[in-house]
Amino acid sequence: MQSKVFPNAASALAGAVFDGMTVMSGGFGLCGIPENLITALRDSNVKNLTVIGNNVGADNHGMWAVLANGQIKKVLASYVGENKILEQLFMNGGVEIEFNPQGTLAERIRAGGAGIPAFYTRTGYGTVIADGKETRQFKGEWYVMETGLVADVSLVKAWKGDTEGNLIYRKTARNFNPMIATAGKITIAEVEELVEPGELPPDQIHTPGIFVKRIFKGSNYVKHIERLTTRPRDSAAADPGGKR
Amino acid sequence: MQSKVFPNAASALAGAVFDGMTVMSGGFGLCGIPENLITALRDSNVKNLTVIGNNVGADNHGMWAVLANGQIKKVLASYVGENKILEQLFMNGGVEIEFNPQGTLAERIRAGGAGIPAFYTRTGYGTVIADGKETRQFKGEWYVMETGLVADVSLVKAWKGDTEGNLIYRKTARNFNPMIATAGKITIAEVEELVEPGELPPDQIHTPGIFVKRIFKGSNYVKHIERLTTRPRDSAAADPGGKR
Amino acid sequence: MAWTRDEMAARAARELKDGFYVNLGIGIPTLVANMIPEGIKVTLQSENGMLGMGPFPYEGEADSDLINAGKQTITELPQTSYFSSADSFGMIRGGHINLSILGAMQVAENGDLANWMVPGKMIKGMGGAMDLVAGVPRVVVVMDHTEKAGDSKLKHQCSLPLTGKGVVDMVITDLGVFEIDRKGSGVVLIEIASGVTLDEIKAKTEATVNYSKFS
Amino acid sequence: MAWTRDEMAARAARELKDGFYVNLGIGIPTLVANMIPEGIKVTLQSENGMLGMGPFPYEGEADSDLINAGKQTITELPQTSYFSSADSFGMIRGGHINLSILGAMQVAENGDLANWMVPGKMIKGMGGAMDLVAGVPRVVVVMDHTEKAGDSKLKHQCSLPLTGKGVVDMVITDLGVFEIDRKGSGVVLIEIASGVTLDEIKAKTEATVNYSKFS
Repeated sequence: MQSKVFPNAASALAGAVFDGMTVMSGGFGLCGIPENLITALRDSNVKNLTVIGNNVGADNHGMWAVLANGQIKKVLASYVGENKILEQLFMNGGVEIEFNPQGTLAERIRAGGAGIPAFYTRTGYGTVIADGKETRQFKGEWYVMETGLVADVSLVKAWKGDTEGNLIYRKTARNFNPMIATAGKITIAEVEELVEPGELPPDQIHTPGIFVKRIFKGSNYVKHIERLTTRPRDSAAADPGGKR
Repeated sequence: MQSKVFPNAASALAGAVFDGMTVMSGGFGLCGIPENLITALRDSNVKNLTVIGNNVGADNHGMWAVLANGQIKKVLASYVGENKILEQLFMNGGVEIEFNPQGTLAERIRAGGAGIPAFYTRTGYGTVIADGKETRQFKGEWYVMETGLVADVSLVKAWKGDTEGNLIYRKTARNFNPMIATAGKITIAEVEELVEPGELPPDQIHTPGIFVKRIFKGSNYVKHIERLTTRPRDSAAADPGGKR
Repeated sequence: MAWTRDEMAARAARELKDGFYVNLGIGIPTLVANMIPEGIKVTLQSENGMLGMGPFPYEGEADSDLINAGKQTITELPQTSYFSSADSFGMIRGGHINLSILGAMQVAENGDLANWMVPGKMIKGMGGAMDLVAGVPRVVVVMDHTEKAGDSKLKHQCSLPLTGKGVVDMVITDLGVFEIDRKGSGVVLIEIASGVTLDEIKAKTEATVNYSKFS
Repeated sequence: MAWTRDEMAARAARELKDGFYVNLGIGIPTLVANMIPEGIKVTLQSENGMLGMGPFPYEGEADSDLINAGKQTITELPQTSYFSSADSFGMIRGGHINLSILGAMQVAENGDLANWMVPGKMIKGMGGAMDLVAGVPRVVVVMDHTEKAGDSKLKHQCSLPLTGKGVVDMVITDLGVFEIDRKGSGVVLIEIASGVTLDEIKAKTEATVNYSKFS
């Protein structure tokens, strides 16, 4: 079989990208983003992109680079704070933003990958998010119809992957990556460790290889932390997880 | 916190079951079925049950016992072969069966657990399954609207579980169990190994503990094999997985 | 002498019950995690895909693959599990989280909530707020009673774009605690902050409130 | 001298392409797994939640937690992964499986397929068949050309209840191979089984078929 393995991000992206395409990219904030692929996407210089993801990077990091390079026409996201260039582009009409509630966005992507053209959710009923959308009652409650999303190319980041495309994510770096992996016509995965088939336990695989067309071992991960919060060793304060 | 752990199936089921209730039960054929809970359900003698699951056991095994005890009024399933009593009861009107395509059934259960009242699928369009259901076009293709399913009680079987209710399934015994765990008002899990929190790696948990209200260590697992197929050591024949 | 932020968080913590799974918003709701009453076990969900959120890491031990929905570095606990955003919001939308505590710009007497955008200002997005208020069966809002300019944030109707319609069950402000009926039967004052008078609350509240418990 | 079951399976195996993910139905389609051409890698999906299905286990090594959709004991391979039924049918419905090979009772010239029930007989259920034919972009049917009584199974219209409407792309029978256009532009005979005559096919086929390749 033709191998799914590529040497790096640029070669993995080659031939898959084009002007006007729709790209999905995994990650929550800067956690679990496909850093190498985003850089290669910027270097590809393809234009007029529609980008789907929870965020669009943050100042100087992640998908921000593609935005700053003037490649993005439209964004579907749930949160775009901490991104001054996007703010400017949005205000002056240079970029269109379609805001999606985070859970609706996640479910729309899952639906797109799972062959579900539309579904109903209570989220957003009675808000501007429902404007222009079909609303409907089930068992006395009102719901909004939302549609599935697919992409020309999906970019995901996993912790470990094998040469068959099987992926395992790590902690909260999983986030949007598993659904996005299912919703791309071509899904490209970058991993921190690329191993041989049989090294990933079959019960622990989060994304089966069928969804991944191309895979490579990423390098030089920055994994920038947006809000470093710590506690001193001698304190019980600043504890968001609470006492238990 | 009040413990989720019960000593056995009978105590775990106590107070959760009642006449006329809807029960979901995990498993595919006899693989991954909650054996101890099914026996306890039979012994509870609650009547007029609506049972949702891919199958309803097979002759002398699994949910067949509850059926044979006259407790089931209605079944939602995708396949009910190898079950003579069900065949008789269906033919003489003693049990109502609503056939669901297997993927539609799985998705309806997932939807029920995930707060999605309805979704569209191409499955069953133009067949008797679509009779009386809303059909609709998206991008030129026809789809059928299907609704989410929930249960009064969900019975699931996992390989390992911890006292917080976190579950890990094994191989194809996973099947319908994860979705069914999300769709019960009260979900009860039986496991082969019950461990302390921290013993199950957090990235490998298939069902987060939030979904499981009661858990116990099952015993005397039969794990009956419906179709034992093997190959002799000196043959390459009888190979459903093919050469590769 | 209205309630401080910590006192508001402590009051919100009294809404926690043993065994609850809870999602806490940013700001004052985050403080609730430090005020969980003795003998009560609460599991915190973070909507970016984690159940069983632990405290901030010790200095030097932060893990960039482990953040909460506020993008702060955190830690895991023995009971922690991770899952995808789709599974996380399935959990939320499906009503499995017992309680959501979050901040607000405005709450209306019919339970409407506004906390995600102000027309004319940069829109950052609603994140997971719309899903949380639509999916979680009990929603408690913790907010200042008034704007800095003195306008009541507990209103007849929200003037800002809504996050959710008929979704709030309780509002805890620096002046007191209000129960709201999502079905629209009204707002009831159930508690007055220490050092605050009923007249002060009446003067600073736009919403029609049932004050009968205190008059 | 029509094709045997093995010959039909071998012909179906020629529809496999390198890198394909394939779902095989029970009966003759199962035999296809033994006839994968040299140099081609095919990964088999089992809709009960497995990708990368291996051969039957050696005697004494069967694992009751590891079965295929036909409930036979099987084994795993190095590339195997397991997932839930919902994820499995998301994979199927989402069009990620390249090819489905399955049996049929009847196929109509517009691509309609019937293979799950006969009115008056006990209904066992459709299992995953309706999802597979609706979701997999290419569906190949392998079936006997006629009923035992001699009636053509390749028909103008299916008389049995449908499994899917306009879903079949190719039919391989013991007499030959037929391409079908799902959009309804007709059936084309593209191959005749060894030892079979065109006249025999014509005599045994109810569907309107384009025989131009052979006349």
